[in-house]
Amino acid sequence: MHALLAVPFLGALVLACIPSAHMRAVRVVGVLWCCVPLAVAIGLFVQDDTGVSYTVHAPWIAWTVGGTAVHIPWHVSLDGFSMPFVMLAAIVCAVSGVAGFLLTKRWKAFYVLLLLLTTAVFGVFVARDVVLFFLFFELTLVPMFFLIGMFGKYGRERAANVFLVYNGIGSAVLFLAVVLLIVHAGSFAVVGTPTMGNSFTSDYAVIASNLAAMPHDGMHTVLFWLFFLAFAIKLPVFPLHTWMLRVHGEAHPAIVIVHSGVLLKMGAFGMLMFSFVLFPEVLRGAASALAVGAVVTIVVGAVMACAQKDVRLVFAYASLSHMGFVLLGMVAMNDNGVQGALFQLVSHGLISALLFFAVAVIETRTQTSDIASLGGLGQPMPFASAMLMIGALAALGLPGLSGFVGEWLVLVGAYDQWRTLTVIATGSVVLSAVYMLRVVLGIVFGPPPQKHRADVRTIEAFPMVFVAACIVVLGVYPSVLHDVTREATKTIVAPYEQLVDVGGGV
Amino acid sequence: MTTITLRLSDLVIMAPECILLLGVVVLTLADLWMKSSRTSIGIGALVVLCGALAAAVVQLVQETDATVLFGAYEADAFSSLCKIVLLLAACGVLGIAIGTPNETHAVGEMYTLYIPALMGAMLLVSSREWMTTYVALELLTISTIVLIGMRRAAIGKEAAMKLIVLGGVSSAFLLYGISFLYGCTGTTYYEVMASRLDMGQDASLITIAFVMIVASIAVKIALVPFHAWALDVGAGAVVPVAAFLSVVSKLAAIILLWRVCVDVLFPHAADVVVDVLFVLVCVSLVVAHVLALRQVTLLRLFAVSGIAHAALLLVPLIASGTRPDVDAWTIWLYYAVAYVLMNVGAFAAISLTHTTGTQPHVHQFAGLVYRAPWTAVAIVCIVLSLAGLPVSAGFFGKLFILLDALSQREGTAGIVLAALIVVGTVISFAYYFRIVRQMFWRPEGPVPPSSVRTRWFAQTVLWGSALGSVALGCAPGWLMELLAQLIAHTVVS
Amino acid sequence: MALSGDFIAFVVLASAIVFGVLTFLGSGVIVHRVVALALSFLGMAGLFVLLGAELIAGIQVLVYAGAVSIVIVFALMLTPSHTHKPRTPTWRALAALVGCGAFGGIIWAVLLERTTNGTPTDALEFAVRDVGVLLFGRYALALEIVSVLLTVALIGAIVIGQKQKGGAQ
Amino acid sequence: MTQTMTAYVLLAALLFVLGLYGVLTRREPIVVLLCVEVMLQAVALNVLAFAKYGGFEDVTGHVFVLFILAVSAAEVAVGVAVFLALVRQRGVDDVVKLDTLHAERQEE
Repeated sequence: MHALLAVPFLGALVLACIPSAHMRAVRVVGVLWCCVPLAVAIGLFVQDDTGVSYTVHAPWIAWTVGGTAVHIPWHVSLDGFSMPFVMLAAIVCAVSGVAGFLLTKRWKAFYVLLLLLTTAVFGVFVARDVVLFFLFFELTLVPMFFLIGMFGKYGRERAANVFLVYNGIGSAVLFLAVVLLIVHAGSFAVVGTPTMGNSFTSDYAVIASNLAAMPHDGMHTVLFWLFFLAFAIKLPVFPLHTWMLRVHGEAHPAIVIVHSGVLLKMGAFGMLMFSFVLFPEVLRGAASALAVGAVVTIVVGAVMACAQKDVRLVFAYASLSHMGFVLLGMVAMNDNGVQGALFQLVSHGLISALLFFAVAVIETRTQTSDIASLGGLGQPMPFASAMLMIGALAALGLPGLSGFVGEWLVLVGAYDQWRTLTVIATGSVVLSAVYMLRVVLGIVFGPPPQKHRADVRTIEAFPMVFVAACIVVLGVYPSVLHDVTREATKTIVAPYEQLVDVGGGV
Repeated sequence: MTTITLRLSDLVIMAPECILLLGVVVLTLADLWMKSSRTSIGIGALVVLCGALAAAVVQLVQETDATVLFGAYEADAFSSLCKIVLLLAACGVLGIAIGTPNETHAVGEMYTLYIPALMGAMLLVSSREWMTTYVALELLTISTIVLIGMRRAAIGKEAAMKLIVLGGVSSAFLLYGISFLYGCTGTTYYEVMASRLDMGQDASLITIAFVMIVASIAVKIALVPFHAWALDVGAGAVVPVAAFLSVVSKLAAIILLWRVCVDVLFPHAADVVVDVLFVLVCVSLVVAHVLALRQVTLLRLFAVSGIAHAALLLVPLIASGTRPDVDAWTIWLYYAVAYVLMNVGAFAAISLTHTTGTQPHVHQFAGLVYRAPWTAVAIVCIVLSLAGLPVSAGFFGKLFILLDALSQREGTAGIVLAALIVVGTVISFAYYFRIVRQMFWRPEGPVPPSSVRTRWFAQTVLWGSALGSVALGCAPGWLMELLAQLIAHTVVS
Repeated sequence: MALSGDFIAFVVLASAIVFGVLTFLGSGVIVHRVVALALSFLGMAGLFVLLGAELIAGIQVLVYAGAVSIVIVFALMLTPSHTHKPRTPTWRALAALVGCGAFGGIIWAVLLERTTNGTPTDALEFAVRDVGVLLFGRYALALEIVSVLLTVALIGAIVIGQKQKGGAQ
Repeated sequence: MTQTMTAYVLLAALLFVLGLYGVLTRREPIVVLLCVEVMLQAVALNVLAFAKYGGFEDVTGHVFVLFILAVSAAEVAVGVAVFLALVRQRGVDDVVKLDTLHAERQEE
């Protein structure tokens, strides 16, 4: 399983050693290497569809503070919970690697950074240790910062700075929360040392069991909100989303693919893993408020998407809206909700990858992403248009495609608890049809452009087909994913439902 | 009274300093008689430092624990470790200095004078007696003043003048505080003084003396209300000297504060001293970062950001309250090593990209990635460490310090410290990443690319620091264990 | 306080010193200032004698009243006429006054509060020899460091003071 | 006799504060330097008063003062050298201001 981490990292090293003058070599090696993690991930996925997880648990760093030892173990695990994320990350990174072909310069920097980013992203999803998680989470920041700032439109530098500031604040909050969490709940008695019995660890499992055994107190609330804030910036949730718009609007599509496809998911992953699972009591009190927040995010995203003039921004707001669904599913904290949220995450990752790849293809030909100046691309570029259509239909939740399953499950999960809110959220699905169709129809139909526009090349077609196939498979046969996540979801939801049962429902 | 004075065996105990002294004499004479080239003197100085380094390492390995002159000078594991850190930092500074275009009046002195300054710093570490402390401190200060004043440009003289005045005032406060303590106890030895001080009888006098001593050392460290000089002086010095000021002098002053607090101040008025330091550290953590945002000249920027790091280095001291334990010392040493690595590296980067005759400015990094991509990568590693991002020494240093502060200090104090550190870190992203932005996103700057590639010593320093930072970030446990093992018996005894 | 000869001497010398320092701070004429300061240094030497530190008094006369004052006089004379005196802003002077006043007040109050039990050690016999013994015994290390320090200061003064080579700015 | 010591110590405090005031308000480098010397002299006086009236049977205080004198002489030497070099480079009118470093900060 360490191959997941090692392969992209090695790739970055190898690429860094190829002189940038050999552009062709750099590009070929880069693209191929981006696909290796995908192969590894698929291998792991195929081997491990029974729910047996890969886990490595080894001592890593240990030192003492005030007579008590602190342990930071190297604890990584690929279980049913992280498997979908890892698969998604592998697919999206490979797609982004291919999209890197559409860049015009600095391929070497792109591939090195992308591979580093891939390493960090895998690390985030497999880490089962608080400090390790934070380490990888932070590590994604740096390559992303460079990627946004080096490739893209005119405003990319500002976008990168805004990205850094927002996420810097997020990770600072996270840092504080992690340290507080370790100090608060990381202590455990070492067997055989009765007197100076205390010792801290940052192991997620230990912390979780300690927290479960502890009586609820004010510190839990503080930690819950600190973690929530940190990940709400990443997800993003409604008032904290502005940085994400800039990134989506200004960075190169190849980078937006990774960003929208994977990085946003890290927010959801962290939020579920730290805020919601660790502190179910706090979640119980805050669930309704958070659900309102989620629905506001959904609606704002949908409404704003209708008003945009730029394709990228439409998709950006659509992402915001979809992330709202994810949040809604997660705060519902029941089987359907969490399953739906996970499903929605994966499906959205794929859809974003497809949509932005199409945008990349179109933008390379037309040099614009303004809806008004695009149009009639259906004739010269039938293939790209078809892919765009598939993505858009999936995004608006057409049954039979993956987007539908996720949203449906989330809504079913949420309906038990908040009827009105769920109805409002369902209403926004209609809106999503409005904005998606407006954009796609505007681009695909209409008078064909004067200039000749070449359709996609093979290398561009391949990833699009692959992703589209995944979307269809997931939509038609959702159990591919469900079977993997079912057990994990049960364990996630169990403490909360127990709590609700004891408390007699919310 | 029998006359007891320095013996030959004492010189062995003081071997690192003695080697430096011998070395500086030999080098000065060689400079006078042989008309040797500048670089060879610099390399000679480097050799002398390595000799002292070897001596310190030998002492550390042999677990030398001896005192000289009734305990005026003590060589123990912690002192040896501090000396090793200081020596490594000084080696880095010399590496930066060798090959820098000469901006000074002198030829050899530009290198040889680092050695007495370093000697002062090392004696400070080992001194357990006020007179020795005072003269060692002055040796450090005056040597640095001369180093600054030797710069040809008038700006260097001006900076030197400022440092003379400020150093004088802060020494006066230090001496005034000491004189009261002397008045209460009749001795200048830390240990005897600590045992004779009587808070019952002279509480207010002792307290005020303590506050004066802490304040005067805070001036040397440049903690915030006393920081203004550091910016001006840092900006007036040539790059290697600024590096020396910001790394060696600052660390020496922090070690001094640590020593004095543990030996003399904490046994008697821990709460007052800790409160004073707490306020200074909190203010420094915030103000230094905010000030740094406004700096464009690199030397000023690093002078200010050094203040924030210095404040961070004091956190383990005040977090532990009355008596820092092995862990506080270990954590401190770890961050000290990280601090040396990242700051020496940063100054090496500044020096490498700097054109003579101008003030180092952030624009000098513009487009560096196009003309020296590998150098740019090394600089990125150092910036990561400075900003406290993983995987770097700076990140783990901060993590250790935070965990220590939170677990040692119950209640609000620890949380306030932690929150300030975190807020400061976020602010620091903004100014540290300015350098990265220049390197990667700006077209090539006005600086000709020649100097970047040819200066091997500075390149070595840069790469050494960058790789060291990353290595410590990947395997922080290793150094922590080593340090804890080495100093365990010193602190416990 | 008994009206002994020592006391009268103290009062006279103390007033001389304070007068000297005040003149030094306040006067506008450069020569007056230097002379006033030299007067304070001499007065200080007198106090040292009263305190039984003849050796130090001698050094004080040589180093301060002698060398330092003369060096300063030379430094001032070598520089071009130096009539205009830069004014500090009033607010700054006021702030300094308040700060120093507060600081002085605190010290003053603390010192008045303190009472010592020690009896004066009258006229130390062989004080000079004892100083020597201490200096080369207990404080030998500090002495060695001072020697290095003085050497560095000497070299530094020479290097900084030497004429510029070439037309450097 | 204890009161005699108090008188000495109070005089020292007065001189120290006067020196400090001078440092804070005067601008001419040489004058500031001398004000620092006044502060150090005050410390010396303080120490000697303690040495005589503190009831300690040794001359540690005298050694203390010797070190202060030696170091401050070194400080003055370097200070005067720097001052003269500055005067030579800039002319005396600029020297009294010593504002270049500040000006640089404001330019930014």
